[in-house]
Amino acid sequence: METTAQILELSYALDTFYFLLSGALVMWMAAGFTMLESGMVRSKNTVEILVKNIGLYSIACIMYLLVGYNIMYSDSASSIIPTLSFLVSGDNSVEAVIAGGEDAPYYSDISDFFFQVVFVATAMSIISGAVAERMKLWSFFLFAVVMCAVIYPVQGYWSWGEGFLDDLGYSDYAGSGIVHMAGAAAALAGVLLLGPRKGKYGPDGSINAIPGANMPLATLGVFVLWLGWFGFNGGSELKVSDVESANAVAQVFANTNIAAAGGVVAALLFNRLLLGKADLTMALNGALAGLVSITAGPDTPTMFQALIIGSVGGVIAVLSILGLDRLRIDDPVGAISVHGTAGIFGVLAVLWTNPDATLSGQLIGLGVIFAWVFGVSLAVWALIKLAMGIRISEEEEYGGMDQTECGMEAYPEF
Amino acid sequence: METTAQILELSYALDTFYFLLSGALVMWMAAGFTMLESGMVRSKNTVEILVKNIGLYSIACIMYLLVGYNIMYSDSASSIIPTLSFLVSGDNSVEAVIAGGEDAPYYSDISDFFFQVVFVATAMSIISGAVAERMKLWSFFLFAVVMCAVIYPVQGYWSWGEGFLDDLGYSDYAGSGIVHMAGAAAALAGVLLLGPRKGKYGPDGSINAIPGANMPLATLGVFVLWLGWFGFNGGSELKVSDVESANAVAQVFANTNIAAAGGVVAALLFNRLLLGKADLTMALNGALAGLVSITAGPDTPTMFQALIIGSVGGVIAVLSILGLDRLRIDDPVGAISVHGTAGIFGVLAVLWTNPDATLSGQLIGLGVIFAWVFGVSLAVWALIKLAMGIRISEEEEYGGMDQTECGMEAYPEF
Amino acid sequence: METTAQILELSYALDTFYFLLSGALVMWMAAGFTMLESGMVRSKNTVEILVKNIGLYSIACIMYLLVGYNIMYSDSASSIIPTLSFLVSGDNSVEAVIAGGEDAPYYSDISDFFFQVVFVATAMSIISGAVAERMKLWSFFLFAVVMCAVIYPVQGYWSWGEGFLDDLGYSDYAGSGIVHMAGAAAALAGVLLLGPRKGKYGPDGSINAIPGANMPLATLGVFVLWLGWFGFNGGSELKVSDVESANAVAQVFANTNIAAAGGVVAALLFNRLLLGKADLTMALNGALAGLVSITAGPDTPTMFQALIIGSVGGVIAVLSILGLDRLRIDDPVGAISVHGTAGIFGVLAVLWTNPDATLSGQLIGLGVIFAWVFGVSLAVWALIKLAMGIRISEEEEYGGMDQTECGMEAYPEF
Amino acid sequence: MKLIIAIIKPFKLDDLRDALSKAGVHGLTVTEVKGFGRQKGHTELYRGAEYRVDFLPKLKLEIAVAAEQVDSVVETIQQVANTGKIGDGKIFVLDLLESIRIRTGERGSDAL
Amino acid sequence: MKLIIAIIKPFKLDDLRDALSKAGVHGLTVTEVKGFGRQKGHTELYRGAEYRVDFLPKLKLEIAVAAEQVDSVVETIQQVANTGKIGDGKIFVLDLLESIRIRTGERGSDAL
Amino acid sequence: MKLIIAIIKPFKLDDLRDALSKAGVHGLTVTEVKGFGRQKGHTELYRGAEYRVDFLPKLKLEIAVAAEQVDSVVETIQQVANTGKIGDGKIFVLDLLESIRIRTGERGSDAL
Ligand SMILES: Nc1ncnc2c1ncn2[C@@H]1O[C@H](COP(=O)(O)OP(=O)(O)O)[C@@H](O)[C@H]1O
Ligand SMILES: Nc1ncnc2c1ncn2[C@@H]1O[C@H](COP(=O)(O)OP(=O)(O)O)[C@@H](O)[C@H]1O
Ligand SMILES: Nc1ncnc2c1ncn2[C@@H]1O[C@H](COP(=O)(O)OP(=O)(O)O)[C@@H](O)[C@H]1O
Repeated sequence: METTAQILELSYALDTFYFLLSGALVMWMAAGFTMLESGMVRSKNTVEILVKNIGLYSIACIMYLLVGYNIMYSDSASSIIPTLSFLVSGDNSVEAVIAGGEDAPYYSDISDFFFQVVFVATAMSIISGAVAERMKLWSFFLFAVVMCAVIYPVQGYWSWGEGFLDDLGYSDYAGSGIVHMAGAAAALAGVLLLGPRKGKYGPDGSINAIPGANMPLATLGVFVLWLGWFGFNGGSELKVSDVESANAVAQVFANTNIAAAGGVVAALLFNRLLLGKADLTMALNGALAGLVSITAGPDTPTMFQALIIGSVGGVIAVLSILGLDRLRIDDPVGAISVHGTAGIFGVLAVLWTNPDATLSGQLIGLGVIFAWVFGVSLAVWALIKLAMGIRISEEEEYGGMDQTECGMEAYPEF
Repeated sequence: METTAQILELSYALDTFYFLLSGALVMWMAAGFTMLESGMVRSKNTVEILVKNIGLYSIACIMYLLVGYNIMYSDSASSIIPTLSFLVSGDNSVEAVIAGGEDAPYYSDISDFFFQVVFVATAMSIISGAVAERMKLWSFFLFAVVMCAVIYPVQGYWSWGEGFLDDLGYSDYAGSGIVHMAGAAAALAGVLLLGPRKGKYGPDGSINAIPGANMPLATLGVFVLWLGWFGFNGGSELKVSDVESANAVAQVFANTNIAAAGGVVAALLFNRLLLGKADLTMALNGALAGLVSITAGPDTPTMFQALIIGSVGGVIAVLSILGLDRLRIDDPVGAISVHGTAGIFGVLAVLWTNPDATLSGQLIGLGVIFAWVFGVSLAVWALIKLAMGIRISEEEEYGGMDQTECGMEAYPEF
Repeated sequence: METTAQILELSYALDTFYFLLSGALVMWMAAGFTMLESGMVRSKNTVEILVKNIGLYSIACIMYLLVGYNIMYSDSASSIIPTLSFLVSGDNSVEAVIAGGEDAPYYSDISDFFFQVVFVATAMSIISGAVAERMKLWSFFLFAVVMCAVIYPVQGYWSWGEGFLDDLGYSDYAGSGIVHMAGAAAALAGVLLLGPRKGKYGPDGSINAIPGANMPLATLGVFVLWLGWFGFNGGSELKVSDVESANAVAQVFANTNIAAAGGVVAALLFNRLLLGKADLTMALNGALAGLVSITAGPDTPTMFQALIIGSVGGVIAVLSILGLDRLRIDDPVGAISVHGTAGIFGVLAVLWTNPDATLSGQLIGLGVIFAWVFGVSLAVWALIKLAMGIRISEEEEYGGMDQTECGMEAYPEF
Repeated sequence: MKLIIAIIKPFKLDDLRDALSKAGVHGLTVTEVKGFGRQKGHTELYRGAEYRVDFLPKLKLEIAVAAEQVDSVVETIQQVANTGKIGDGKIFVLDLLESIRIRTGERGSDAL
Repeated sequence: MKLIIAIIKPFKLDDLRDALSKAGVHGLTVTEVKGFGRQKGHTELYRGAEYRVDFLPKLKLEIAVAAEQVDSVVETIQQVANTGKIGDGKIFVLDLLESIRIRTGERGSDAL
Repeated sequence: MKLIIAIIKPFKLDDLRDALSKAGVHGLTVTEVKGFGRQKGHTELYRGAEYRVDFLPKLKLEIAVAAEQVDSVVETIQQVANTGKIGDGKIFVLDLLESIRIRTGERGSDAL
């Protein structure tokens, strides 16, 4: 009896610890997005993107604590409308844990909050890259408040919070759709209202390159994200403390890694064949697209299947980047392609290896999430535009946002 | 019987592993300080600050192994004067562990050493930022030897080593005072003897900005520190292997995170209201101040309380930075404010949420640690000044330390 | 009975989790090599080295999955010739695990693959630094395919795969020889065929400095590697779930750390005495040399012994760097010295603290691994040279590889 | 021959180069400079301390031309680089005694 | 009109700009340059290999002035930029044929 | 006195400095510039969008010399900086009215 209790306590401790470390790795992804984005913008907008990133992460944590988490995991009777409540506290008692059985908690609730909160931040980070170099700082922060408090949590409730998408069989392991495509949808809405950076598209239809200022930082960012993704996907198994869970987590780690590798190689080769050069930024986007693609179902494929999924994702991202440019949708870091297009692909790729997923479930999930996030975001961006504007003036854009928004330079001596 | 032993072994393994990972995360903070500081100095002093940081970490590890650890955790009869002994080796036997009971070791002694050693390095890292751009490299290294071998361990003995501060009820969970304020006190002593950088303060009382050369690196540094802090605070629970410990560790992770987030948002808003701009470096210092503030007691507050503590810490750091500049105390990275002022606040903030802490205990603790570290440091810096000087010549300062101390440039091509 | 099974499951989970986290830390080393190398080359070759690094990591993962892992851990009857098979999948069943006993699997096979695959990438990363700034991108990638699919796995089979080197008592805990010296041997073969960078050695025998473009990045790279090494060495114990294993892992962490610290301090002091300056790049190489030196046996020394081993390794690396330059072997980042020379020293240093190691075993191991890797690599490089060339044209070298190979600049605005 | 030095706003470079090519200019040399003049700089703020940035980024073009080209080139610059806002820059004309093409040793207008 | 070119030590810029403003100079253009002269450079050391840095960072100021201002401006520069140590730099005076303000098309001293 | 301005390929700097020292030149000032001329640039590619880089890195040397030195200095530059390939650069010679050493106030050729 006491032995059983001790084992239950130990399991609880291991699963909690696993959760916390996974969450810490996902938190680390915030640094990845920051470095990636600060490397891909021009130096005159670098301080601003740094402020935006550390600010949005902080806002995400606060808003999700205040209301978002409760919305997402509310005990609402309705599978569509969650209930509203505030703040999170308290944790499981020893008694509840050692009671054992199906319903006994097997990890700390606070560790669950910690793991969930960093996911919101990820979704929000996706947006900052797409609207970079032209969106007002404080308008962006305002949107972050709404996104993290309401927009993201509501659709999170529908799927992971046991709402109607869950009931309809939508299968999205760690959130290719729920996190990545959702972030991309909000970004797309913002970008459409915002317009492209000045000079990106010529009046004659030409597409101009606006090279990012610091490629090593962008590369570092991708490595950080790659590492963080082990927490993102690995932690989403939600349990590690028995043989089957441990095997599953191992499979997820290995698949996550190989999908990213496939994305890199596929993007590099594809770019080389199509355009003749080994484009670093495409390789970086390829890695991320591989990661996003596998995220909806990293547990069911074999490593070889994961390799294929990641590779296809890498190619899709490259095509999407080229395509969006043709549509004059300006996304300085490729966030919409990497998280949106590859995210959609990822959700559909689940059908290949997971017999439990259904085409209708996946399509409805994608449609609902996109419609909700895109629609509400568009409305919120529009309201903010009305209230305080979302775009900096042409002169500010020319001089750089660092000067006007932050009053300092990123590299004052160079 | 055998089952119990196995469970004890497994617990021991989990706690040891948890310790080691926490320690690795704290080691990673050395990279954070390095990046932060190398981003906040001018490019001509960048190589030197890099050498200083990797050098001080190494010296800290060596000196703490040779004598520091034994001083800090000595079995002295006196609660004031520790005994001296050298080196650390050996570990717990299987028998001792599976004996079980109150006194049985429940994690590896070497893992404890590893976890402790990286804390000294943290304290030392704090100092390098404050004295940057003007202190002689080898004088600094000499101070590092004394700090890590004696100054830090002695006060560590008084509190964490079960010395008289512990007896007096001084409560400082992971070291807002013992590590951060201690580091800041030594830094303050150094800065007072050293004087400000040439050109920082005009003869007419003006305060001149000396912008750091590389803002993305500084931001990266803060993210690294933020991640490392999960090890710093999370590991300080010293145990994870039962439900209560696991819950406590989870609470610590979540509180650490939200305090940092609060620090960022508070510093950003405060700076924006006070000075009109979203100052990145203040946001970065805000994050760190939030982290330092929660460090003295990350286990007792709710997340909302932690948010408040971190936010207040962030504002305090900004005020302290502005205030120290008015006093012509030149601290290029804000280390004294972030670790010292916010550290003091953190120790006092424990009183809010921890009923076991007493005002007198906290005040005496702060007073004793400050008096000891500041006093002895002042003496040591003064001795070094006499013996070999602590400040580079004016010409060297003008040309940059990289040239004279290291003979190379950080960014030779730009 | 059920309790025993639960304990076995929990142990299995802990060991698997430990393996996965160790592997994730080793994956992180890829970022370290990338930053180190991108900081140590000139800015005109920076994009190319970034592509090389993210590409080689990806290729390593893919090739090792396709064939390498099976070669290295094949069930061949011959202790020299492994058998060939493809892909990896499947994992241990719950039954096999809870059967218990000597032969029962105690961690996930897939986690083992994940841990092993990142080691290949490390070996390959070593090479990219040594051939930097002059080798054709796609020739390098072709070599990476062969190295990761065959060259590395075959010698891995001989030692870790229970082949004849294992039988002969070659003792190399985490691979000072098997990984680091092997990588350096392949690098040396490449460098010999490739020749030095234009301008490195004057016709009059002078040795010219070609300073790296970004010292903070190089330093960041070393900190990343240092952190990653806790996974590299710490994970190589292969088990953490009982008291002895946990103690061993703790010892490995502490020794790894102190060896690196010793390497830094020794290299700094040595360089200061020999050449009068505190050369940052030598300190960085010293850290890595300390890490490489302890890697062959981080479990048997006391911390003080580890300190000595690391320090000697640091000095050896400095001497080796100066020596290779005299031999006109141009290695921009010092990879051959740090991983090769210090790797050899590390394998021999095992004799000091590990009574099970024999001089003959260590020498035969070193000889066989070097002969195999160097010989086959030389042949492969030569074949690639014949087929498509390995060196860029003089004009391309002058203009920088970023332009010709990648078509973009690393820092376009500076 | 004359040496024409033009200080312009950076974003005018591409337009100006195209216009000058059309005006028969086959070569020019550009330098990044900082200009101080009537155009006001801006104030930056670093950790609470304000500082003025008085020097603004400009580009300096040096164009060696045959004497008869001077007027048309000056004209072109003045038209294309003009935004009508303060800080548009200056054109200076200096006498050029000799000019040599390093590759061939050609001298005078042939070297341009 | 004359074009005055001054090569100075970088840390003298702010003082000089203030002094020149007082002396009636309303504009000038600054370039970061590397100077080679009697002032010795220093030796750097990278991975054991020494190399001399012979070129020292200097600033080049270009100031177009009316003929009558030349003497006072040269005088000001010589006084303010002077440290008495080797490497203080040079002042060169060239003849300036014409000067045009791009914004307005003004010519001659009016354009300065 | 004359002011010689030379635009050269960057990798020729060290050789040229040595040769000029031998030719009696005691000082010169170097600026990193971008050149546009007959030499073609190259095309870069960023995320699928091509862009031409027309401006090539060059170095500009400014050398003040006494009148009698002009020919030998020009000669030296032309020989040493010559690679025979397009883009080798130009030498321009301007008249120099006055030159002053800031440190001492010396004037004329003594100041060089
Ligand atoms: N006297 C001068 N000598 C050299 N350069 C000058 C002079 N006056 C102005 N400039 C350059 O021209 C630029 C524009 O001058 P400014 O006075 O700001 O506006 P505007 O050209 O509209 O009169 C300055 O930034 C500076 O680079
Ligand atoms: N003949 C010259 N032509 C052009 N610039 C020169 C010449 N001589 C010196 N300079 C510039 O003046 C700077 C200072 O000259 P230097 O000989 O070092 O000291 P000083 O000015 O005290 O004589 C040099 O760094 C260089 O930029
Ligand atoms: N008319 C000009 N005025 C000023 N600089 C020029 C002129 N023509 C060429 N240059 C400079 O000389 C460099 C070389 O010229 P280019 O026409 O490419 O080759 P070449 O010197 O062989 O004729 C250019 O990059 C530019 O910097």
